[in-house]
Amino acid sequence: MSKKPHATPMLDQLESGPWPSFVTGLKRLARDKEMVVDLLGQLEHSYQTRKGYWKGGTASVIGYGGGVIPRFSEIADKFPKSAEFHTLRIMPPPGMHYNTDVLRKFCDIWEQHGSGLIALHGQSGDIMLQGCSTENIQKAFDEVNELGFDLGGAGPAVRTSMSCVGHARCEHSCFDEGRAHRAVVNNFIDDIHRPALPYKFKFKFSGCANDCMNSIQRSDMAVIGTWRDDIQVNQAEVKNFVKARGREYVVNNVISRCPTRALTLKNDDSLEIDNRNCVKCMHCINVMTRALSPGQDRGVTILVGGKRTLKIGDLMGTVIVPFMKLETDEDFERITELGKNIIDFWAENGLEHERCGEMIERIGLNNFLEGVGIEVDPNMVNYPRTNPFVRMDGWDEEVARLKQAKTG
Amino acid sequence: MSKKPHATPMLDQLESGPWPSFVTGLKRLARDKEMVVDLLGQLEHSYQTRKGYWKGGTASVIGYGGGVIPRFSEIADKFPKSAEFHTLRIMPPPGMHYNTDVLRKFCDIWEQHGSGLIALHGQSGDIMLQGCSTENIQKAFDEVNELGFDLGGAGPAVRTSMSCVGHARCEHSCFDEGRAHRAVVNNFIDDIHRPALPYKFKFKFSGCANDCMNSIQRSDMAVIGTWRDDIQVNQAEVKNFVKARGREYVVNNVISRCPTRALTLKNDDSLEIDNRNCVKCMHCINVMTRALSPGQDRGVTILVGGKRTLKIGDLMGTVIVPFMKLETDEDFERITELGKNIIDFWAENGLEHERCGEMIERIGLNNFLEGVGIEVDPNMVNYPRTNPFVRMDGWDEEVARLKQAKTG
Amino acid sequence: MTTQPRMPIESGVPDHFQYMHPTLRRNYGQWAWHERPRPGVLHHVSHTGDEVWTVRAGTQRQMDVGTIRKLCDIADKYADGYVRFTIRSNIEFMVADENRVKPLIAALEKEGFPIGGTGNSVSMISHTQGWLHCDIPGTDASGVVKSLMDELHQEFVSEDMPNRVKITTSCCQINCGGQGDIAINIQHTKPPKINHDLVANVCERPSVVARCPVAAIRPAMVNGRPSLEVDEKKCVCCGACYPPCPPMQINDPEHSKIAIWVGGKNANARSKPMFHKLVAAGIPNNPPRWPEAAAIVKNILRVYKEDAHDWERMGEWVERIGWPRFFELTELPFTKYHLDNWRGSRHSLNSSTHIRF
Amino acid sequence: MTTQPRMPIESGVPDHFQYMHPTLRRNYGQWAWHERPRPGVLHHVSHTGDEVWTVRAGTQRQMDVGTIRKLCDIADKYADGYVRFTIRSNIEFMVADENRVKPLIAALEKEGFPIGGTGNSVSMISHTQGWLHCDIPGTDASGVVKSLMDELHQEFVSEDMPNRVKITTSCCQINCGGQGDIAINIQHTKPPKINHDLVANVCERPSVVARCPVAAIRPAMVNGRPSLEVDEKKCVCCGACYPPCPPMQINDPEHSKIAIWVGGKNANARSKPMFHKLVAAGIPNNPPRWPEAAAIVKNILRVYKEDAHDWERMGEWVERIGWPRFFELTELPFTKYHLDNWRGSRHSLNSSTHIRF
Ligand code: SRM
Ligand code: SRM
Ligand code: SRM
Ligand code: SRM
Ligand code: SF4
Ligand code: SF4
Ligand code: SF4
Ligand code: SF4
Ligand code: SF4
Ligand code: SF4
Ligand code: SF4
Ligand code: SF4
Repeated sequence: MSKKPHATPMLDQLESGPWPSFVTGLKRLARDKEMVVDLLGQLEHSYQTRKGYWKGGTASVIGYGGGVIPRFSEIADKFPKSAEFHTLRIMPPPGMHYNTDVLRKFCDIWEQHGSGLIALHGQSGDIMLQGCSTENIQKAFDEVNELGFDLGGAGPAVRTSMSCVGHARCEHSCFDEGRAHRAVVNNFIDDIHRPALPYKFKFKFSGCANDCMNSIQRSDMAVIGTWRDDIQVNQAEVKNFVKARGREYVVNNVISRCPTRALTLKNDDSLEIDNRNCVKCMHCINVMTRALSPGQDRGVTILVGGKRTLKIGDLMGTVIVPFMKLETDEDFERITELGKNIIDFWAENGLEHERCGEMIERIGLNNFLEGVGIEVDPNMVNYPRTNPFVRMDGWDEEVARLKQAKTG
Repeated sequence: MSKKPHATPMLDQLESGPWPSFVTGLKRLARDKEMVVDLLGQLEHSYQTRKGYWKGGTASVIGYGGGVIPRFSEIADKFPKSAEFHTLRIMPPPGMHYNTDVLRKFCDIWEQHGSGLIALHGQSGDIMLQGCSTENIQKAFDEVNELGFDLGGAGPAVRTSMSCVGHARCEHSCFDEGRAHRAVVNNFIDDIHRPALPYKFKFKFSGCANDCMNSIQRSDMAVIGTWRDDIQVNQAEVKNFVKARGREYVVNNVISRCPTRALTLKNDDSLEIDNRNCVKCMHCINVMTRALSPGQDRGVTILVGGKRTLKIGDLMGTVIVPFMKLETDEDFERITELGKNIIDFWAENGLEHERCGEMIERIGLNNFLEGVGIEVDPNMVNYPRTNPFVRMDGWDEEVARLKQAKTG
Repeated sequence: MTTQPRMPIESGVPDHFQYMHPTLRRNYGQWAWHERPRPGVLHHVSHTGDEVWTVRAGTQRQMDVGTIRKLCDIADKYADGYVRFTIRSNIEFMVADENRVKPLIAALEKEGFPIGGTGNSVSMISHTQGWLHCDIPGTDASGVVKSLMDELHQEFVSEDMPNRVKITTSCCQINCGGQGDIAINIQHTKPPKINHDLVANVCERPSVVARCPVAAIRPAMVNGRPSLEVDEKKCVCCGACYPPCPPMQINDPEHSKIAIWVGGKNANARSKPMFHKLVAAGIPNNPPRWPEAAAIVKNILRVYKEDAHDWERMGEWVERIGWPRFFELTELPFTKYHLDNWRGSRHSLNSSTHIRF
Repeated sequence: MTTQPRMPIESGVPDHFQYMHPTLRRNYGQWAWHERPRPGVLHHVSHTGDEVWTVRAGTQRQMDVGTIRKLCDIADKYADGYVRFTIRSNIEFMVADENRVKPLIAALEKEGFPIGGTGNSVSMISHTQGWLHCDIPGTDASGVVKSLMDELHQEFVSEDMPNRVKITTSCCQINCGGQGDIAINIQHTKPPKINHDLVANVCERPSVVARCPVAAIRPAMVNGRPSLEVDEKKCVCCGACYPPCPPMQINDPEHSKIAIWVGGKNANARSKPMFHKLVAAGIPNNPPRWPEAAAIVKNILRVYKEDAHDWERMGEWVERIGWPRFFELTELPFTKYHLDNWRGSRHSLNSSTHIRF
């Protein structure tokens, strides 16, 4: 039998309503967890005073430098049992698949060593085991680790990654997201567990341009599926679709929505695609999923430098590899190699607390590309420079060099 | 009989070919103008050495501070007769209309006092009387002035302005460009003739969004015709057009080229326009000039801050007045007033050699608008801010103030 | 004698196949097409001929073990004992037999898990930590999301928006929440109040100074002790100085407001990805249910639903009708704060005559 | 006794009606529609029923009085004694009777004035001063224009481009020439060589320092005399320091090259106005006929003519097919110099997966 609950008039109001209530869940835990009783007390206090009362500190597990988010209460005097409320970030499997057996084991471990509060998942993809005393961190981790899971990233480290459901359950998937996710990230294990980079670095993997992982805007290196050849068309299914929805619907919702006007609906209800001008945006395939699918010569586009707001404003990633195959072992080694070059160059040239994208902004894309050994490509830009403020006396040499490179 | 011509082997090559040759013209003048003989000599020398040999200096007319571009040769020793080769900038009538009588008088004046070389026109619109000795400047000006013409701008002054043919010969014209041009510019006569501004300031007037005067990109204050009501449609002419060109042509060249998809070609070959979404781009009217014309509630959109490359790169003007009528005397006073407020604010706040647009870039559009007493309007932006880096503690007061302003 | 401490097994990202529903595993990379028989249900068909039905349900993300076990019980009984989670903390149950969909849905609804979040619905709001766990929050996250999802329950369980609606929240201006069709974020409106007594002990002054985007912070001696000083004219109240230096109190019960942003888009479908734009600010940070913020969000959704074309994401819809019309239709005031004055903001200015009247 | 000097009559911009063709004056603001019976001829019809035919002819802009008088003779004989000039230095003759068009054209052609520049032609290149008159030119203007228009004569007298083509030139990086579908501009490639002996006398050092966009100039003592110094690593060779300080020799017979830009657009028709983009550089400044620059311009025009749709301005065409294809079709090399690194250049980067293969 646990400690007597604090009065939580404001939080109580969050128990009503159709959406599952985290408050109800916390109260359930509070029945036999004093830590949660006081957590609810502190949270109610935050609601009453409109302020947060956690501070950071240090907490970790033997052998690792990161992966635990330490939380100490600033009002432990009022709520002693939740004085420590640390979080373990655990890396999920690609696509966040689980069987109930492993989930139950997580529950058991966390019921025993922690508060019993688990987030599935954090915005970076971690299983967040939230609410742990300093002394229990090691025990909890050891059991989770024995279960086959490992800590995720925190601090200036390579971070936990996310990949979409993709190959596992999506017809749009243009590469094996799960394999890429594991091949790349598991190659940086040391940079995940021992934070020593200028700042955080995130990989995200989306199987197609729908970018269900928000990789362009939320990761330092976004790997997104695409194709180089023609969209696969099943004209019979096209006709069925047109019959079912009517020509007007198809024109208004497919034909005229193509960003490059690459689609024509022929008089015989067949679809003509100007594949040279298709920019692989996925829209027509999204709408006519039975009739259309990505081409067969598939691979990925890679963008670098995405992040959110801090310091200079949100940044989207920039295309640095318009297309690369991702099928053979060599392909997967190559993409890992690329990630390594980028992180190494950034580790050497990034300022403290400067994201890769901020560094590129500061030194210029050219210098970054040179640093990681990639040739410029017109696909990296929306349009070439509009101002003459550049010193071009290297023009002839550069053009000669490029000719060289092309011819062999 | 004039001085013996210099050998001009390179320039001679510019006498052949179908396009009228300025070299042939210069040679014609050289027959009885020693100044032009040496000008050709210096120009040939420039062609041979790929360098220019003019330097600035001072030259002007009594009572004015500007309007003359002084040119002194750096190689007067070689070419003494063109040691001085000044240019008088003369403001043309709006639309650059002339009768032969006045043109012949210009020729006579310039033949007598200058080189006989006239540019019609300079990129800012001036009649450029090019090639004058220092001593003849006054004589030439006096005669031109008596003819009813005045010097244009040079240096940190209000500059000569341009307005399109518009009302005089164009069905697209949405306001009286000539009247606006004269009303506004002649109000700044003093700022034209006595350069005392931070830098140059240019007005340009285009009768519609086709902007035949390049006003958005080449003037500090662009006045462009537009309308607020519905496009005028002559459905009979629409049908004729469709009959003549065919539906496919109309769809591909009109309907699908509307930037906001505001056009629909009905089955009966009539045209439907979603005027609420029309952005007055002029395209459909341009293509179907007999069937369509601008609405009847006409006026102007005003953009401020356009200029070319120096220092921070090309700037386009920004909309600061989405719409204003320009019909009554009061309207014309109002636009002149606006020009005055802008120039005054810029004269006070602009740095030396800083264009109005560069100042706006430096202080921010908000401060500029406040300075000239204009309320912000969503039509001034393509989209609102995408970052949170702004101090907003004045929000409530601002919203209250705007409500006030609206309700009166 | 001491026992060796256990060293971690650096196993990294675990193999996903071991936890994957057998039908998904068998058809990995083989899927052909899909349809949505009803809101909350996806039907995927494989080139092998296999089929799978996915039932998606909303969760509170911040789950007690009891809730997770309840979901496991349902999975064991109705869905072969496998589940997966989406990037928006929705849970998905997979079944290979269409007839098993109904009972599964019934069981989930019985336990209070809403079925939906698919297709053109308003899916679960992606949320962050807030007062529950973060060390720098201006507001709560779980509570904001819970109260909003209560309001948007109908929009979650049905699919009658023009396109998917992806809402995000962030409890401070660092914005751990993503870009969204609608984003509900903290917006500080006053410079940090500095607790000078603590600075010397707690803060690495040079790195705090370096953190400020507008160089508004300078080292200073305050009553004889080394501290920091903020140029309040320059300060844009971003809060970047707070994490490295907690004595720079940016959070304020009164002045940490909520701002609402519209038109963010991550997908490359049709249009390129877009950032969300500021539409409303100065909204009170009002627990436990933030009614003022909720009202604005619902109003925006109403207008979007009425006016947008099929497949138009919120940002694409506004681009078609133009921002002036957006403010007109939503009756939100357009203020000087909406004019961007940050780096590169010139690109946001209208340098054309393209205007709708 | 001294005579009073004559003081100017500050008459400003003269009244245009006095010089306007009577038919234009009578129908001022009354025009209803127009058509183009043939290249170089416009036929405007007024609501009053009046009609006017305009014949447009090319000139060299830099005209000797002889040429102007010749044009006046033609105007007197064939066109009621009125003319007007366009922003591109083309001359226009107006006649109120269709039968007077042919003889007028014949007379102009006889005197060597090309008829055209209307509709979808390549109109006269808007040019600047160059070696003929300017004090800071890197090349000539009249010569560049003359040699290019000789090459483009056919494109001027016919209307078979997809849309109007507006070409501009600028003889230094100040760019008095406008934005253009194609712009042919000087591009300096080396920092200024400073003539230190002259600086002290000729230059106001502070204002020169202030003129530099990248703060590459600093005051310095050079062999005992006050002069200026340029940080060559920073210098972007823009030439802005040269006008205020001629001893900062930016012009160089060898290193002042020509660059070609594509896709500038001033009109708001369809798309909003656009800036032109760099496509080729390092082109020799090669008088008297600049063949290398001419060849590139003609090649670009050829590809545009073959590939663009009707009504697509050059920049719109490239936006539709994408810049990578433009470089592919024109066989111009894409280099690191094409990547913008100036302020706000981030907007020029491709932050999407939209790619054509
Ligand atoms: C837990 C989580 C929010 C959540 O509830 O889901 C989170 C929580 C915090 N984030 Fe975050 N971020 C979380 C995902 C993100 C994301 C989303 C993503 O990864 O896709 C972003 C935007 C993408 C990006 O990386 O830019 C994000 C951008 C930040 C930033 C700003 C980084 C920037 O350069 O702009 C910070 C500030 C910093 O790191 O200095 C930050 C910092 C923090 C800190 C560590 C606050 C601090 O500096 O002390 C928060 C700890 C909260 C706590 O007590 O647990 N968090 N943070 C997410 C991580 C859970 C997980 O591991 O799965
Ligand atoms: C003559 C003319 C070119 C031509 O042959 O047509 C010209 C010639 C000069 N321009 Fe220009 N500009 C001329 C139209 C323009 C235009 C076009 C326009 O007005 O629409 C522009 C671009 C628009 C603009 O204003 O930005 C233009 C932008 C400049 C600039 C750059 C201004 C800037 O802020 O970027 C300068 C440099 C300066 O003023 O310091 C400049 C400076 C000059 C100077 C005075 C060079 C100098 O600083 O000594 C040139 C004198 C040449 C000469 O010897 O006559 N000129 N100049 C044009 C004026 C003739 C006339 O009065 O009609
Ligand atoms: C399960 C999930 C991936 C995962 O591994 O977790 C997923 C799954 C699918 N997405 Fe997604 N998307 C998922 C998050 C996203 C996100 C990211 C997010 O939610 O923040 C985006 C980007 C949103 C944005 O642009 O900000 C996203 C943008 C899309 C799009 C593009 C929509 C558009 O037109 O802009 C499609 C295409 C479509 O709608 O057919 C898509 C399509 C799909 C399809 C239909 C793909 C397929 O054939 O299976 C999947 C079923 C979706 C459905 O709900 O009908 N998915 N999808 C994610 C479910 C999130 C949720 O629970 O709501
Ligand atoms: C005479 C002139 C105005 C003047 O007062 O001098 C003029 C006159 C006309 N323009 Fe223009 N434009 C004139 C310079 C321009 C310019 C500026 C320039 O040349 O640098 C532009 C902007 C070009 C740009 O975007 O950079 C210009 C963009 C247009 C457009 C928009 C074209 C487009 O689709 O982008 C139209 C509409 C059209 O083509 O029907 C237009 C249409 C017209 C019409 C058809 C208007 C009318 O109904 O009379 C006039 C006959 C044009 C013709 O040649 O067929 N005019 N027009 C100028 C002739 C210049 C020349 O000699 O070549
Ligand atoms: S990103 Fe593409 S492949 Fe991945 S789940 Fe989304 S739609 Fe499918
Ligand atoms: S994928 Fe996108 S770009 Fe390609 S054809 Fe379909 S809609 Fe057009
Ligand atoms: S700007 Fe418009 S009104 Fe003026 S001439 Fe050009 S088309 Fe006619
Ligand atoms: S004027 Fe332009 S925007 Fe308006 S309907 Fe015509 S094409 Fe569309
Ligand atoms: S948004 Fe800010 S307050 Fe919320 S979790 Fe992220 S860092 Fe913490
Ligand atoms: S809140 Fe932001 S802007 Fe203000 S001082 Fe801190 S870091 Fe600088
Ligand atoms: S472009 Fe340069 S060189 Fe040519 S006229 Fe203008 S200022 Fe002189
Ligand atoms: S050329 Fe331009 S960048 Fe170089 S020093 Fe002169 S002003 Fe500065």
